[in-house]
Amino acid sequence: MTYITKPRLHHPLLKPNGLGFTRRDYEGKVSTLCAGCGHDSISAAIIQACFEIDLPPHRLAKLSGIGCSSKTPDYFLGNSHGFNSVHGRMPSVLTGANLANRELIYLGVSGDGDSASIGLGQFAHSVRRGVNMTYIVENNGVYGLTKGQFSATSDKGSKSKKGVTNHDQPIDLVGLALQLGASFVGRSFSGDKAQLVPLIKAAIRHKGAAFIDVISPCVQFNNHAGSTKSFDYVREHNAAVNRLDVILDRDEITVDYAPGSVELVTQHDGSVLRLRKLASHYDPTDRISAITNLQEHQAKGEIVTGLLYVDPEAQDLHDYLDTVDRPLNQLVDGDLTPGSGVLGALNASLR
Amino acid sequence: MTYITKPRLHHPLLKPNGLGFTRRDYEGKVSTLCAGCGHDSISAAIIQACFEIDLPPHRLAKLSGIGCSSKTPDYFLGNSHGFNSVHGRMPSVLTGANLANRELIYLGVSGDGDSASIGLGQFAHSVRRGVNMTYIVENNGVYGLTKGQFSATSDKGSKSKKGVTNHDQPIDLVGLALQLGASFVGRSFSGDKAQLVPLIKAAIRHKGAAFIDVISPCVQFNNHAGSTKSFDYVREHNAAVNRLDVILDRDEITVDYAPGSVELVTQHDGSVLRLRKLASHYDPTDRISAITNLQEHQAKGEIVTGLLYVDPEAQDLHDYLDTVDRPLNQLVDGDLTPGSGVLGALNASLR
Amino acid sequence: MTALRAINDFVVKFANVNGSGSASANGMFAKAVIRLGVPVAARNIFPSNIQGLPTWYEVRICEAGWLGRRGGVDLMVAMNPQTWDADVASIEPGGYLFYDNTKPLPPEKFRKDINILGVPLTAICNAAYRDPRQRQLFKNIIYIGALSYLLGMEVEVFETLIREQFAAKERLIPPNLEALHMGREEAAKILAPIGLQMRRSDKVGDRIFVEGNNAAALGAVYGGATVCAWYPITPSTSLAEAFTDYCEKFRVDPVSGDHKYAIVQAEDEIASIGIVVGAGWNGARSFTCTSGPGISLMQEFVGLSYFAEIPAVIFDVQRGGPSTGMPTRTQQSDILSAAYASHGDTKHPLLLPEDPAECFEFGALAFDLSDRLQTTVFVMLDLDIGMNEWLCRPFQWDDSRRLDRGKVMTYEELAAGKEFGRYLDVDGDGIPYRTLPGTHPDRGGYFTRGTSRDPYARYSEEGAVYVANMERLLTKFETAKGLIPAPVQHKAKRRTPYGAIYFGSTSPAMYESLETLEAGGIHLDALRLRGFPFADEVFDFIAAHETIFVIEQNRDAQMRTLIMNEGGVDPGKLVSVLNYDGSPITARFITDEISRRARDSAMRPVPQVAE
Amino acid sequence: MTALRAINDFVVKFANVNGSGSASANGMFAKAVIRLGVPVAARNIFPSNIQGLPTWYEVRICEAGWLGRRGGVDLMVAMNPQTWDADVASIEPGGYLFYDNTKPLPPEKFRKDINILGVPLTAICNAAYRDPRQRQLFKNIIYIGALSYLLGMEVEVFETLIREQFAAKERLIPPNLEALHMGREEAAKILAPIGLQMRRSDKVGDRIFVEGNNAAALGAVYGGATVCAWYPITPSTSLAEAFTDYCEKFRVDPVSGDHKYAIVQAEDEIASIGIVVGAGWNGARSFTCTSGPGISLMQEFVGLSYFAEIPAVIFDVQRGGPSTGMPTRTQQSDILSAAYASHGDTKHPLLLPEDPAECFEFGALAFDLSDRLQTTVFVMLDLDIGMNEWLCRPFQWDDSRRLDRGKVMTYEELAAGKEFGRYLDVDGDGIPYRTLPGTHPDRGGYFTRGTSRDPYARYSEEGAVYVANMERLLTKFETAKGLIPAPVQHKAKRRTPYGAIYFGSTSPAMYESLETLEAGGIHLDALRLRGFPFADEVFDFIAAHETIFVIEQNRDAQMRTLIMNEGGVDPGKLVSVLNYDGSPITARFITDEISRRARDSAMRPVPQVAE
Ligand SMILES: Cc1ncc(C[n+]2csc(CCOP(=O)(O)OP(=O)(O)O)c2C)c(N)n1
Ligand SMILES: Cc1ncc(C[n+]2csc(CCOP(=O)(O)OP(=O)(O)O)c2C)c(N)n1
Ligand code: SF4
Ligand code: SF4
Ligand SMILES: [Mg+2]
Ligand SMILES: [Mg+2]
Repeated sequence: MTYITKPRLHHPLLKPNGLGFTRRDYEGKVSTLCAGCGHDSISAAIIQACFEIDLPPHRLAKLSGIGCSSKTPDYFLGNSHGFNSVHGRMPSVLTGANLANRELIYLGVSGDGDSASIGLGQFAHSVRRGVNMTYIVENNGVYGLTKGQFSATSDKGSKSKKGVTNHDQPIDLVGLALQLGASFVGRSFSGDKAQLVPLIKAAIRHKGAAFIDVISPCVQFNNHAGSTKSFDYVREHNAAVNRLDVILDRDEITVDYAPGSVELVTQHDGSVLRLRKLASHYDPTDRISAITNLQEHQAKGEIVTGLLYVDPEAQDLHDYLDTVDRPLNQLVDGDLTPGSGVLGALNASLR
Repeated sequence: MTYITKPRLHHPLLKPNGLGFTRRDYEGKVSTLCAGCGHDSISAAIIQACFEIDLPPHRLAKLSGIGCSSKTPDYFLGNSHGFNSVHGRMPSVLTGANLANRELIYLGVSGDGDSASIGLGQFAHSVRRGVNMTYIVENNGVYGLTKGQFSATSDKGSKSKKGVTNHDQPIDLVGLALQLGASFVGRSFSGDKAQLVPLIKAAIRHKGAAFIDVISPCVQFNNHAGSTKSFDYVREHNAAVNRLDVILDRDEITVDYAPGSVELVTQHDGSVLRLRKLASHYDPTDRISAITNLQEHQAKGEIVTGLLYVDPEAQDLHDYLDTVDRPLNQLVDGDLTPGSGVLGALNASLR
Repeated sequence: MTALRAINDFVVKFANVNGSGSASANGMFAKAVIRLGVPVAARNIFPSNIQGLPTWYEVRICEAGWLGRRGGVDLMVAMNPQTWDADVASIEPGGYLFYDNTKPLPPEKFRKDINILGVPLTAICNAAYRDPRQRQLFKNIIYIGALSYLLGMEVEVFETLIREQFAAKERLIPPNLEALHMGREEAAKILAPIGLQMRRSDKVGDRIFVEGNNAAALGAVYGGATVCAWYPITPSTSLAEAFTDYCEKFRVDPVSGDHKYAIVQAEDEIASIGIVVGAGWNGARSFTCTSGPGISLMQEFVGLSYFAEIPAVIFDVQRGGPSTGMPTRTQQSDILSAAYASHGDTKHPLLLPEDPAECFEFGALAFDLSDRLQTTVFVMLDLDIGMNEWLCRPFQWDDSRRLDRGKVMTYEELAAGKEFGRYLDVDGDGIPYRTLPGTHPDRGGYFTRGTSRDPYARYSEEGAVYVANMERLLTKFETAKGLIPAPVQHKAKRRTPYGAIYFGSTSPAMYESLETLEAGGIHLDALRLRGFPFADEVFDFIAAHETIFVIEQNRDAQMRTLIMNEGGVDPGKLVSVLNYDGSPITARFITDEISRRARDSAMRPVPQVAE
Repeated sequence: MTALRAINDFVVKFANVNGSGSASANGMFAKAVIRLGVPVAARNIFPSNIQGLPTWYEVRICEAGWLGRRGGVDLMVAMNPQTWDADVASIEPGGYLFYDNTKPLPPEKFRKDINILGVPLTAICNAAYRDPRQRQLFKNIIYIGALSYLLGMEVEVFETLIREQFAAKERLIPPNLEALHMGREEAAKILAPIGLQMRRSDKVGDRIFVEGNNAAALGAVYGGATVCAWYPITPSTSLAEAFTDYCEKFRVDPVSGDHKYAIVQAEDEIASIGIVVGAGWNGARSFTCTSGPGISLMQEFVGLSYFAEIPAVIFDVQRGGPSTGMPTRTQQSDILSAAYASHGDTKHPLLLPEDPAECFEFGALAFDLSDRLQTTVFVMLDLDIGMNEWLCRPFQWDDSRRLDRGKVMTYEELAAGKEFGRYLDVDGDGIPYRTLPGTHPDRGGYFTRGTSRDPYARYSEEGAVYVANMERLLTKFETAKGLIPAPVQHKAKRRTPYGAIYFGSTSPAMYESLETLEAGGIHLDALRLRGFPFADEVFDFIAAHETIFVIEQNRDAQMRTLIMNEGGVDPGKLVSVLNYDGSPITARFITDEISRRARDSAMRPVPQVAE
């Protein structure tokens, strides 16, 4: 068992953020995952990100499916409402929650089995609808909770702990998200907090469907040689395209940067994404080249990470549906019930 | 009602093929679809293709989901077994049928609602498993049988017959099939028999997961101005990358072709695909550039058609599973039941 | 040969080809009957297909007001060559056959014992119109015109209907009026009014003519539904479409154009119910509508809603099952899969509307109940109620009525330190309080799951904790009994040991049958179920009778199963009367079945006693 | 303070931390008991989690041969600090507490009325090993060694077990033997053998110790299953994994290495059952295994299998429902959702194995039945049978037995012009002939669909055609009654008006309870259900008794519902005894429940009469 609340994990615990919350206020129950599980590091990164962007904890709703990964929302943001729904269906539940109250922030946490196997359809359709959410897949290439079977993201040729080889083509959720029109797509590694935390911050501040694939090794069942989701393998094949900082408001930007080296993207809500290029000429606002780049590196067995694509102008499902600003769950009788007045004419039209 | 069997539709009806079958032998029941429905043209193309490759009709099994498109297997190959299963689940049923008897040819017929909406997950997973099949989606961008709602392949911004605009990102099954590792990917148009028939022939002769997206206008609900799946729209935006001929065995090839203009691809079973390039430098054996090319034309609102990708060396699910050559449904007691002999040792090991 | 003679009491059946545009013309005919003050029951029989296959429209004209199917045909309007033989065969002796005699038909195509009414419709159209589509469309109006003459119906009624129908497309009014009169005049030239005649009456009153799906959709609007997630499936599609139309009418801010609703056509039924559950969890009233196959796919989520206690509403417009079954036929065969939906031990409330008026009322009520009970509530329609226009009492709404949001703890209560345990039974009714996400910074937050947890929503694998929770859910279900609409009893004129239990679209046929049986000396007390769980009245009624006929439109007597199982009723007392061939049950069928059994069991009317 | 004394009749419970590797050591302990010729019942109680949470292993040692849970603990091996207090509290007065006393614990952590057995396990390990993982693993063997001494168990038995277990990894044998002896010697230094002792006996006979999932998987191999499509879910996962192992052992061609089977881990349960249905349609014997949530998701396909008549086998290893419920606890709560799976009117055969031996037999039989009946057959296991090793009679197979492929028309029959109608009831048993794809060039081809069609598989929307088909399906279900394993009756020593009906994993507890009740003067005839639809014997048995107790492991008495509904049984006669807290039912519970009711209803043993 690892204790996310272990003091030494994050210091200084008591320094408050802009809202006066300390990092402790963003923590949750004690994790019951295996010691060293990548998922716990992602929970810690979420806590860190929410703390840094001064998020009122209760204004975020956590939704998940079923799996070790899907258990994690219980281990962060303990004052937020959470919903550990059914296997593979978090995207639809999140979509419904989002429709009911557009003012909250929706964080979907899922696993590779939950999203790429049973949940592939819902993953795809929630993304193409432009649901305003941060969708994180804690991707370990196996079914952890059911003890280590291959999931749909296991690479072809990779070996299970028992030595069985996987023959199915892998599903790359990042590639799909790009094709399906996600307006924010990133990939990271549970072992790289410096890269992961800003990605989560940016995703939360993004308007539209934000997807982050986080490779998160399963120390129990998929961290052996022959696995392409082990700590070692990911470290060796990690090809980061950029380094991201999130600046909450424009004015904070003082220095100018050498042209080309840095790109600034201003999101809908005014937050600025400062991107230091690592792969030269990588343009995270060009969807097609993002797709091509991804395919090319994949062919070389490399794992592309970083902020891969962002459309700062994106719209969301509520824009498409023209829903009122007031959350639907706060509309009252007067807003909803036409009353007896209109029934006379209506009845007449039916005679 | 259109009668596929209308004599004038295909002449000469009585000329037999290599097996002595006439085209009539490949026909089915009278279609009950709307007059002019694109789907009926696809049925006619399937009949034509099977006739031309001398297919013994009963050696092919037809599987489908639910929809106008999924009804069509009743309208061709009347002597073949057919299975009109449940909505969106044809891929799993086909996979099972294929496992039971690897010797037959499996033709899956589906609609865009059937495969891209409810069936997206099964479509994706059957493709990534490399099931040896020809998977045809009769894509009209609407739910025909339920009277014209948008399907997941309806383009963003396209208008319904009632004038409603679609806001969701479209799902391009061709793009997904390419990403998911389909070893044969093509797109065509129900109105272009010359292009469609050879594609179907090649797909049937292909070993592995062969996918063909056929734009097939719904004259009842999606053939109006504002639709991107209407006959007019498709004709205007059709960007064919090549023209295909299928030569059943190598020796038939006599002439040599001017280098570059024509590409010859020999499939696993010896059939040769002769490709006349229409888009210069289009290489149908390069998956990544196929993906890029597709995305670029899509961005321009063009519909890329032709044989978009083929891997002639592809393996199929049975190869991965090392299944015996003899169909599983023909194994007898002796093959299957270990008998009492081995139980002594087994029981002993459990004491 | 005798010719049937009747005034305001006969059945006209239209046989057409699907997609030929006959529907609106036939509908106009039914509406004309209503405008003449005569009750009408009209039903579509259509194929699972878009164009080219046979469809029928059966219009029962009945001054006495019986709205069930009568069975039999007095006047057949035979417009479909494919089904000619069967259509002609179905006419009652002495009945009438109306057809297009442009092409002469051989004598063996007719019957000696019926009256033949030939009008050269095609010839008339070809002479009048050039465009084939026009020829087809106006042909329908022309035969309506001809019928109006033959049946002695006031032409003004049709003229008004045409003007109303094309109010939006003015230019279409003259040609339609023209076609109408053309039909009347041509018929008058060659035929005389027949033995079936219509007279203006006053038996309709203020009733409206509307589809149950449309009424249920309006109910959802009045019930405060703001989120609708659905997936097309016959016969439920028109419910979501009607909800869309009503929302555009009543829920769009006139100034800003903002929508006070969100409708999502999901990718399938699992996503539909998932969206509904997510919205319900977050405090919006939400629903989906579907039919059998969707109910099968929604099982897992319904179980989650039961166990995690999340409000949801499902309109199940039942069709012929199992599997794809008969998508365009009616049945009441999802009772068990709805009431006991999902694996494990579960029970769910059902509402059972008998007509569109109740579809509206229960459609609204369902949302109060699901919020109050924090669980899925099913509204069980069927194709007959849902997709046919029924004559029923007008929509009414009491403006003093308030939406019941159930037990939702507010910011104020939380701030005041009121104790919150998501699954704590504070009131003894088995219903705990819930909070909505985002309510309070550090109170009332909880983690929802479908796995076992304690009253404070903390994960637990303790057997005792699990059992206590499951027992509380039974207490909650007991509470539900008091909230579900009570059954309606119809007492026989005489004291009788016999009872009948029925529900839903069976009502009109049942009412008619009860009267016929009574006339035949068979007296039955009748009880109409309006929901599940069953109120005690249901079991009192059963206890008060020796034999109870349970009338259902399914094969396996599913409602009988539910009654036996929930009430510990001796199956021996419950005699099934089952119609499940996909066409709506008729009074004739019920009457025959009960009379037959009456004879067998020597069931006698009990001599009247002073009570 | 008294110390419990018993020979070959006591309960040892191990409290460990999940993932600490204790499972194999504890298993070795149970196996040692068996090697000593003493019957054992061992059950894991584990969390829905991979590492760090509490798990228990309960070993009932019982010379008398009762294999149900007894309840209570005589010797607690307390290795988990998290659960110390509850574990200590659960020990019977006079019982024993074995623990690691390396770190001293305050006196209030103990009880006065139990015997404390402290061994400094950690200290011993730290002294002996450096590597932490080793320390952890060998600690388990060390406490087994200590126990073997305390309980007077022959060390040779353990030595042999260690040699067998590590036969593959020879080098591990010496260190394990070392650890074993270390434990014995250290214990001997500080403690004396306790009041609970083991003596070699001969009560095990040729029985084997195996998990039901493993046995069912072997049954599937013997039953000729060639296609398995599955999706991981506790507690069914190990069934698919065992099938894989057995196929690698028995179905791989030694020469070519070809596999005479195909196993696909599908993307979900809908795909799993879809693959099974596709394979069944094409003539391969295929199955899936799942648990509650999967059963909910498979509803639509099961309805298709029922209506289109396609063979399929589903092993449902039941767990605590509803929803995610208690994934690692046992229940019999999917009875209704399996028997009546899917919307519309449907019924499906169920097989109800009582132990691993029957899991093997029914696992094989299910495939003959599904081919013969052309429908889905459910084999209903539960977590208790499926994931625990049970002592049961050895696997047996009659080599003269042939797989029954049911009615499949051959090429020869078709060529000979034998009439073929896919849904034609030629034999009057309701079972039609089918053909397999590719059989004959121009005969026997047909189009399968879930929509209504005529006996020749031609699409039809005719009500009469639909009804005839649905009636035939009922005839087929009647035929099934004769094929399902008959119930097994256990007559009381005396004539009695009382009966008991039970099934599945309840058996061992039931047998024990019957004897206890009898000793207490309460006589019951008992009937064990082995399948559904119910044979007439079931209803004869009910008719022959006044009151029948129905013992189930679910809340809503689902089997009772099935019995009432299918047999028209008066619910008043069926008294429910329900255990559903997730832990296997105990003889004590059954005995108490029945005795209590016996007292209430003044249920008396009937004086013996000459029969
Ligand atoms: C409908 C359903 N099917 C199967 C399961 C069993 N199950 C629980 S978690 C899981 C897979 C989890 O894998 P993943 O999403 O990758 O999460 P991880 O444990 O690897 O983090 C499965 C199959 C279930 N709970 N529900
Ligand atoms: C589980 C389920 N949901 C919904 C339906 C209703 N339904 C029948 S066909 C169809 C859509 C068909 O669309 P598509 O696959 O595009 O076929 P098309 O008719 O356009 O050729 C739907 C939603 C169904 N039969 N089953
Ligand atoms: S099993 Fe794997 S994924 Fe699950 S908690 Fe352990 S390490 Fe993490
Ligand atoms: S509705 Fe559309 S898809 Fe269906 S048959 Fe008619 S034209 Fe074809
Ligand atoms: Mg995983
Ligand atoms: Mg379509």
